[in-house]
Amino acid sequence: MEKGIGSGGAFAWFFQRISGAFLLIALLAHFWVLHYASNGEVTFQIVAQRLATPLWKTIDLGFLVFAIIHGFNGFIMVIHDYIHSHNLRLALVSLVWVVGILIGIMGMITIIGFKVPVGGVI
Amino acid sequence: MMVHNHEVVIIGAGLAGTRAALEAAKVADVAVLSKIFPSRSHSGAAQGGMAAALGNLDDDNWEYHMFDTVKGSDYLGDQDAAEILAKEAPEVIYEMEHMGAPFSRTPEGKIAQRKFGGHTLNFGEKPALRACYSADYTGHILLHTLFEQCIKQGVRFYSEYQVVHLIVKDDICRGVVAWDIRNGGLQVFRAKAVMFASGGYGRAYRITTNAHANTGDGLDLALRAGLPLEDMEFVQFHPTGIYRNGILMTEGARGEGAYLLNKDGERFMKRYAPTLMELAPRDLTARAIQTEINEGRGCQTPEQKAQGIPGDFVDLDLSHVSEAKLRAVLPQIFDLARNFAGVNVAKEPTPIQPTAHYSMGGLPVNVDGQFIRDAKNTPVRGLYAAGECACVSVHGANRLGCNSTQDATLNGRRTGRTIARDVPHLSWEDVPAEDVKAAEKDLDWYYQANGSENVADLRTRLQDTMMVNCGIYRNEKDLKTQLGIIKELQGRGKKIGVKDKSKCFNSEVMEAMELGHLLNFSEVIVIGAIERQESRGAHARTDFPTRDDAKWLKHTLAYQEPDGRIRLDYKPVTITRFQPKERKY
Amino acid sequence: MNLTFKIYRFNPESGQPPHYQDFTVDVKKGETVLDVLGEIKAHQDGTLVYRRSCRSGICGSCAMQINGLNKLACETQALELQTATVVVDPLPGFKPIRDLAVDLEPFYEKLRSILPYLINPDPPETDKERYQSPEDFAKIEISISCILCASCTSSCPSFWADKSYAGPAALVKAFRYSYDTRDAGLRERLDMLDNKHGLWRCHTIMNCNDACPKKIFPTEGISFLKRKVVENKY
Amino acid sequence: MHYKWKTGMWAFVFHRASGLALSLYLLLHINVVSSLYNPAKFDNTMGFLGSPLFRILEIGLLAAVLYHSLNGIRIFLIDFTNSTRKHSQIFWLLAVVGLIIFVAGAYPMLHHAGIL
Repeated sequence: MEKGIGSGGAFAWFFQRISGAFLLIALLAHFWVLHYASNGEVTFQIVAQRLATPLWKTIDLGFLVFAIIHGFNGFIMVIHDYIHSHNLRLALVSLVWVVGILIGIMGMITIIGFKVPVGGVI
Repeated sequence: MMVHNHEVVIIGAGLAGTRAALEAAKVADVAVLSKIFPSRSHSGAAQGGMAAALGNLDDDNWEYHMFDTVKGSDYLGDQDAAEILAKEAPEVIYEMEHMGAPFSRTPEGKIAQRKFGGHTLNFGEKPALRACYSADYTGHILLHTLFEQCIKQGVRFYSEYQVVHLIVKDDICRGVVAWDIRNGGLQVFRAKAVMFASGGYGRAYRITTNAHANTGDGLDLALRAGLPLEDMEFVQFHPTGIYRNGILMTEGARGEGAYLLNKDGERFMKRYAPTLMELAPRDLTARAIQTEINEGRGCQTPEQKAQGIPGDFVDLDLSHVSEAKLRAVLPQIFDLARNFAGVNVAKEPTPIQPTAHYSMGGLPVNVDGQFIRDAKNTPVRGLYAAGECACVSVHGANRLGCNSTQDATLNGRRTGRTIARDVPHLSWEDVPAEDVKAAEKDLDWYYQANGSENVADLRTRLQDTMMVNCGIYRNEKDLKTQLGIIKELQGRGKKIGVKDKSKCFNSEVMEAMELGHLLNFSEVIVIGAIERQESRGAHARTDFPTRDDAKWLKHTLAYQEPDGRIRLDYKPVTITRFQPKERKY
Repeated sequence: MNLTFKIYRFNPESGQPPHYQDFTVDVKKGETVLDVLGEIKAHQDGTLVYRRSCRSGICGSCAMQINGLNKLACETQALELQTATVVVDPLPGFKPIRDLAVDLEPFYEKLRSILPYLINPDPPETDKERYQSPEDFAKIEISISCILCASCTSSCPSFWADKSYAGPAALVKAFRYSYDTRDAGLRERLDMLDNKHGLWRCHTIMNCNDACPKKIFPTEGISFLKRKVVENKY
Repeated sequence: MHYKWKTGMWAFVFHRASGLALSLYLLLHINVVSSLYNPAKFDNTMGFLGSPLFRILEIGLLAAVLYHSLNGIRIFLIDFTNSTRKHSQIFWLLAVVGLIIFVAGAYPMLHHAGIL
């Protein structure tokens, strides 16, 4: 059998399912906090309150990383399904990786770099 | 014209062809030609089992198997061949198992075995558990296992190649001319050894278990090349074909306990075979069913009942067997009965009628698979055959159930080994130009056929009349009528029209060629049947109802003279251990 | 009952593009689509091309697309389709050769690539079978009934998109041997199948399960193999 | 090609479509949230996104998330619990569950948006 780009696909397949399960739980929490525990309004104050605690920082960080990899892994699977030119596939997969990493860094900076502004959260 | 050189050319990719290819390919360059894809071969339709005296579930031994085979053959089988079959069968089964064939198992993990018609313990005492099986698709798993082994060994297949001409000159076979169905071109396959494994001729009949492809092409190719056919008048009717289309309901159903019932709900087999009942051999059972129908005890469809027409089928009843067991051991017949008879076998009986099934006759070969050209057993150099197209003759006048898968595999293996042994001593021979020209001329004839006769209509007419006049029961008057009909059809066959002129996948030309074959060898069946004035095995003459060993304990050999006339000759039967005696079950 | 059969026609020699041709046939109860095709070929148009052999659902020759689904023509009762017009197409995803016959060479190529035979370096005893319990036989029983009709592979959207994808039929065969207790080739086969054109192109779309005339449920076997690869690796 | 679409095919295509949509949403979402370094800007953006139009789009987001999650559960069951033969029943069962959650979720969202 002809081999595709990279070897295997077992990890991608397995990770997609495991991360999916994790995301489902994280998402439930996310939604709950966002729309029901908070009366539906998203203001700096509410978000900042949450992000200030180390526990939420960790949860959000995990959420971010898994969501990005899960989503972009999905993208790559679609590319493997439909794109068969070796070069084009390489280019597209690389593009997805680059965008994924950039957006991931952006998100991490936001979460990790977040400090409670001077004056504290009221 | 494209010329291929392969040391060995095998025609047909069923059990015999693929098994032989595996042996021959160990030492020689082998090509297998098949008019359909290898995995489509009709061996795959065998359902019930493959006979071998393994004794996994009872005290079986090969002598019982040999005796049953000889008795089943109505003593027309050659006993040297039957002895080889019975002795080597266990080895062949183990070999298939080692290749990976998935057999059903006994609780301790051995190959499971079931009862089959005519197979007994201790020379006829009681039914033997002798048929090794895999649910009810035994042929299918054997065929696929061998096909996969051929893939492993890198056997070269030419799929969708129809052989149109056998090249034999000076008693040496030099190869074949084949028609590439996909592209329409003729190609020469030059070979040191040619082997036929091209299957049977059930398609000469209207109600048949056989595939559309089983038109006996290989037999007719040999006949046209001036070579003989043996015992063609012996055509086996399987007792249980689905009513009206003849699709096989395995004998394994009766092996698992099915009853045969007439319209009064009576298990009528008690009047024909009190000891073995439904497990009597096929010829006897088929005649019993036909007799019930002929004497007005056949079951009726609602329409027949309403109109007061006598019924023309009987019931195969499995409703007393538990559904769980049926699902486990006979899964396929659920689908067959549902799709082709609209019946749930676990709850209601399936309407069945006898159906043309197996060709005992065929290309005469010796026990090593070498083609023999006369009553003195003179081999033709470089020509071999095995499987249903061949007549060794193991099955004589009537084959026992599940002996055919064994015959095809075992004699395929033997023939493959003979070829492997012979090939180093065979030389490349020239292909005469006139053979190639003849093949071209034949093919052109089909492409230019612009007459008014319809191929399908001629075929249907042949099949219908063969059924009526040369079926289970025969008599001189009907047979002579049939001979007249065949002559008439052969005449009309020269005036057929073929509309399709394409090179690419021209199945209309293909069907016209097949019709030519059917008409040609059907004449041999009928002439052999007219001459044989006795009843033996599958050949039941109402005007000569008894077996006549003094005059007819011999094989028929049929030749086609250059003027087209059929000439018959006879050959003695090999008798070693068992002297002919009356056949009772 | 008169039914219209709308049949896909294509002959590369005619220079015409593929098109549909309508045939009207008087269909009786009990007649299959294959019977109808035979009737059309016999009495309406001898040039109609389709493959057929056993006509009892065991050889796999007559797989084709009937009213949008892959089926064996010989097992399909024409009246049970319950449509006045029956649309008959060749198997999708393969190159048409002529009319309803398609080029199946790529299909067999996939089969050959997955080592479809028993792999066991230990020579067995010559005069007896390898033992296998009825339960172990039952595990592979459904997969051994595959007739290689190509209905499943041809119904698979992943195969339509990626012609190098092994496809359900080949994967079922890989399952059949890998789960045979007599076989020792699991690792070898899994290495082969853990591949961008192997197991991971299966997205459990389930068309193959509906198409299989033997009700094998290829996805089940494929899921087994996927889990086995993951187990072996992580 | 006009192959008949059955449950598995619809499930697959919607899963792909919702997955791709969610990936794109994720890009946007991270972009928006990254304005957290500036409280005023963040509240400004949030205010803009809190308009009824975006509230309604958000209901679409809810649908996509729900579908992708529930069908994800179905895929998980198929892959890890041999549920191939029941895939279609699972689909319809989850569809009912999904619909209930959707209504339960969409109502307060619309309510907050002042639409209901």
